[in-house]
Amino acid sequence: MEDAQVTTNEIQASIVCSATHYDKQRTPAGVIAEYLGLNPQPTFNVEAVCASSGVGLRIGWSFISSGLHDTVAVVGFQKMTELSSAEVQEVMGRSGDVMWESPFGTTMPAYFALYAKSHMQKYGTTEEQLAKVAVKNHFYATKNPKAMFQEEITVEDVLKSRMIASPLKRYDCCANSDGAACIILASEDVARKVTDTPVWVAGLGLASSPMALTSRGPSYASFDCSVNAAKQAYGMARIKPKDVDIAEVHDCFTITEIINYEDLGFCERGRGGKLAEEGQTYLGSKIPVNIDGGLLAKGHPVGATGASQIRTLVKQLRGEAGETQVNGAEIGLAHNLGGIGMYCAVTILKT
Amino acid sequence: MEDAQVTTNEIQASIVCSATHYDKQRTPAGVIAEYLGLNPQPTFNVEAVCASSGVGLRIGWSFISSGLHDTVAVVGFQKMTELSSAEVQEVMGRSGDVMWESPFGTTMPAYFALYAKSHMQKYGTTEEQLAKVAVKNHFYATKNPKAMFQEEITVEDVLKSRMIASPLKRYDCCANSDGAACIILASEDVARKVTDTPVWVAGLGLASSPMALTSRGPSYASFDCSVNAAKQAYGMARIKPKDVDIAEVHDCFTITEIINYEDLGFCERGRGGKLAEEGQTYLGSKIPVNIDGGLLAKGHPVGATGASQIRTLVKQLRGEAGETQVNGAEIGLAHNLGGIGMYCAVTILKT
Amino acid sequence: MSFAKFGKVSYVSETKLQEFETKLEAGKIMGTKCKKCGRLYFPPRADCDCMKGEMEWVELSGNCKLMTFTTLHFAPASFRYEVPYTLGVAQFEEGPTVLAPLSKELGEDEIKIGMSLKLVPVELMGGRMIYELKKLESQ
Amino acid sequence: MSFAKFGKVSYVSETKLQEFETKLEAGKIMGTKCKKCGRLYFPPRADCDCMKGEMEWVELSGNCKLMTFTTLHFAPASFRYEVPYTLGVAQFEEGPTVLAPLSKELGEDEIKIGMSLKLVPVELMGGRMIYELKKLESQ
Ligand SMILES: [Zn+2]
Ligand SMILES: [Zn+2]
Repeated sequence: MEDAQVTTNEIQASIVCSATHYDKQRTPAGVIAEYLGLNPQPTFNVEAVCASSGVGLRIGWSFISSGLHDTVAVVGFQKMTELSSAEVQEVMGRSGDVMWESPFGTTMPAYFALYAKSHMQKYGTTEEQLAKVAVKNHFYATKNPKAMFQEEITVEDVLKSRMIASPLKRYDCCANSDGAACIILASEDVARKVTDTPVWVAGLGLASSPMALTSRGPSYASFDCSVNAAKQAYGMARIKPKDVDIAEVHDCFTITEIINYEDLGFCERGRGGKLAEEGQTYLGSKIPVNIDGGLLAKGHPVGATGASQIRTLVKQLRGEAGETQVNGAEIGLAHNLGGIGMYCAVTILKT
Repeated sequence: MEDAQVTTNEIQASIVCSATHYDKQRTPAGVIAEYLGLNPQPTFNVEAVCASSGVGLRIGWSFISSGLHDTVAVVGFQKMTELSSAEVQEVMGRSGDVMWESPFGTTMPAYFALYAKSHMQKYGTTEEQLAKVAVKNHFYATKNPKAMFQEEITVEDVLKSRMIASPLKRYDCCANSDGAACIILASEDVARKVTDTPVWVAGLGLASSPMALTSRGPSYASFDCSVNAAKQAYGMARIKPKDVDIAEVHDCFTITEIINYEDLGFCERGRGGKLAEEGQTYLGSKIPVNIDGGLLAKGHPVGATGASQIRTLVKQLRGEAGETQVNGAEIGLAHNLGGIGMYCAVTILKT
Repeated sequence: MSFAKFGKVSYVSETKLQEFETKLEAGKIMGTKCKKCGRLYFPPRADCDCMKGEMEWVELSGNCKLMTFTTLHFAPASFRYEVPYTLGVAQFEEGPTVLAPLSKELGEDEIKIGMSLKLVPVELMGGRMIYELKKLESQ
Repeated sequence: MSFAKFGKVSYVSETKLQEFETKLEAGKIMGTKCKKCGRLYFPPRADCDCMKGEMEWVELSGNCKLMTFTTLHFAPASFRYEVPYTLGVAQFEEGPTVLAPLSKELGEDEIKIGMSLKLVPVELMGGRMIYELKKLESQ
C-alpha cells in the first residue's frame, strides 16, 4: 500500500484470498482486515485454491465497475506452517473429489502427472522438455531476490531428482510456501490521482472445469477452463495471444506450464514441449514466461500466487523490472489455475 | 432454479457460499458446480462465516451491474455432519482470534453472551425479554414446514432450559443444521423475461468490525458492522427503517435479534428488549421480524442462512407466504451477521 | 445412509448411493442411468444433470481402456505405507470413465495408455471394499 | 519464534511477539507502543496501524475494570473438563482492553460489570502460562 500511495481509510473494501483449509485461523479476513486497519469497510474471504487471488481480482474489478467502490485491496496470502505436518498431509489428501477420488490416495502431483502422461502419449512431449521449464524458472529465480530458490539447476538435476508421481520428479513440482501479496485496484479517476504510472485491467476471464477427472475426458492434455478463461480475456481486451509481451502462467508443475503455452495460444496445440525445448519463453525470445521464477522456483504460497503474478506484471509494465525487464512491455497476461484444474482466472493488463 | 425458470446453461456464473472449515470437501465450488451442471462457467467459494451468502449476493449483484454477467446463481450451503463431532468441536473452538482469544476457551455462545451481559447492564434488558424472541421464532417455525423445530415453546421453557453461557440458555441459541438455499440474480432484461413477479435488489450494505473483541469497546451493546451496513443499504435504497414491511434479521442468539432491532433502527437504542416484550415484531404489529422461524427455530445452516433469508423475503414480496403473509409487503430487509459480529451484510428488496 | 466400507479411506459421512457399496460387495460395478434422458453415470449419481429424471441402477461390464496413469512415490498420510502405487483413468466400453488404482500384479513397464483392462471389486483386509483395474487375461 | 507456553491451548505456530511469553513468565504483562504515533496496544502487536512506527515493549499495571463477562457451561473439546469457567473483557487503566478468564476464586455472584480487577500472570500445571483477572484485594 505504501507503493500504491493510498492510506488504509482510502481503501473502500478488502478481499482476502487464501486456500482456507490450510488456515488455522478460521475466516482470516476478520483478523487480517483488523490488523491492516481496514475496518469498518467491507471484507470477506474468497477461495478458489491456487486461483484464489485471481478470482479476488475479478471481484474487486466488478466492485469498482459496478460503482460500489472506488478502491479495493485484494490481499492474497498463505501460511502453510499454521497446521502441523500431519494436518497438512491430511488436508493434501483431500485435494480432489472426496467421494470418488481421494479414497484412492490421490495427490496434487498425481493429478498433474495424469495430464503429463496423457500429453506425452498424445504429442510426444519428453521428460527433457518438462525439465527445461524447471531450468528456465530456476534460472530467473536467481534474479528475483524474493524467490524461494536462488540456485540455477540443469536438465540433469531435474531428471535425477526423486520421483514424486511418474513422470513428475521433485524439480517438476513447485514448493508450497508462506507468502502474501496485495493488489490495489482503483477506479480510473482515483488511479490517475494516486499514480503517474497506472496499469489498467484490460481483460478478465474466469472459467471452470468439472472437479472429477472422470468428467473431463476424453484426453487429459489440455485444461478446458484455461482455454475458456483465455478466450474471454482476449476478447475483452481485444488482443490476440501474439500481442502479449510478457506472461505469468501457473507452473505448479512443469507439465502445467507446457499445457498453458498451448491453452493460452502461445504455440500450436501439442507444440508446448517444443516451445520449452527451443527456449522460446526466455527473455528476448518469442514470449517471455515466468521470468520472475514462477511457482516452480519463486515458491507457491497458494492464496497469494495470483496476486504475486500481478505484481510481477505491474513492475514489468512500469519498466521497473531491472535485469529481467522486457523492453517496451505494454501488455501482460496472468494465468492462474485453481486446484487440480477446475478453476482458471486469466487477467490481461495494459499500460 | 425450477422456481426461477432458468436452465443451467443460462446461469453465467455461480458463487458457492459456506463456512469452509466445516467442509470435509475442500473447495466445494468445484464439486457443487459440477453436480449442478454449472461448468464451464465461472465458479468459486465465498466465506464470511454466517454471512457467507449475504456476501455472495453482493458479489453476484456487482457481477451483473458491472456487465460481466446477466444471470448469477448464489448457492449457500452447510453440511455440518461431514466432520466428526470431535473435529467440529475443535473447529468451534477456533471461532475467534486464535492468537489471543481461542487459547482461553471462547465459544460462539460465549461471545454473544458477553454482548448480552453488557446490553442487560446498560439498558436493563431482561432474560424474559430475550426469551420472548425465542418464543416468537418458535411460534412461527410451526407455520414453516421447512423449519427444524415444529413445536411452540413458552418463556418458562426458555428460562428453564440448560445454561450454555450465562445469561444464554439452550433456547436462546440457534441450532446449527444442514441445509442449502439458492438465489438466482439476473439483470433487469433477463428478469423481466423469465418472471412476471421479479423482486429487485434496492439496497446493499456490507461492513466489518474488528475480529478481536478487545478492539471493539467501550461497550458491547451494539454491532458497529450492522449499523454501518444498514446505513449503506438504507441510503442506496433511499428508504428509512420505518418503510420496511418485513425483516429477516440474524438471530443466531436471542440477544442478537434484540440488538439488531436497535442497530437496524426498528426502535430506539436500548429499547430492543422492550420491543420484544411488547410483541411488536409479530405479524400484524409494528415490524414483523423472522416470521419464518429465524435461525433460532428454522435452524442455522451457516453458509445457507443469508440465502434462506432472501428466499423468505421473495416469497413475501410475491404474496406467496400463505398463513404468514404480510399484507401488501413491498419492501423487505435481510440482515446477515457473520461470525462473532465482524461481518454484516444488509440487503433491501423491493417489489 | 453412508458408505461404511467403500474406499481405502472414506471421507463422506452421508450418501444417497449406499446401494453402490452393497452391490460392490456382491461383485458388481454399478452406475446409474437417468430414466428420462438416458444418460449413464459412473461414478453413479443420485440426480441427473437434466434435473428431470429418476435414476436407476445399471450394471457395468467393467471392460475399459486405460486413458492415463501415474505411479505415486509420495502419498497422503493414510496411504504412506502403500507407495509406490499406480492410479489410472480408464474409459468403460459403455462410455463413462473411472479413476482407480491399477492392480499391483501389473508391472509398471507393462502399463500402456490404450491397453484393455477390467474394473473389478476387491475386498481389502478388514472388510473394506474398493475397485481395481486388472489385466484382462487375469480374469 | 513461537509461543511454546502461552494459553491453555495454543494455535499459532509463529509469532514476532515471543518476548511477551518470556516477560509473562517473569511476572509482567506487556503491551507494545508505537514509537512514532504513540499508540498503545494490548494484546501487543508487532506493527502499528499507522504503518510507520517501530514498536517498543511497555509494561502494563494490570489494573483494570470489568466491562462484561459470561460463565461457560459448554466448552470446546480441550476445555471440556474445566466448565464452568468465566471469561470477561476488562479495560486497563492505560486504555487497552483484554479478554481473559476470571480467577476461580471469584464467586459468580461477586462478579459485577464495572468492578476493579487486576490482570496477573498465572502458571498452569505443566508449565503453560496464561493471565487471569483477579480480585484487587487478593493481590
Ligand atoms: Zn436426465
Ligand atoms: Zn503508529
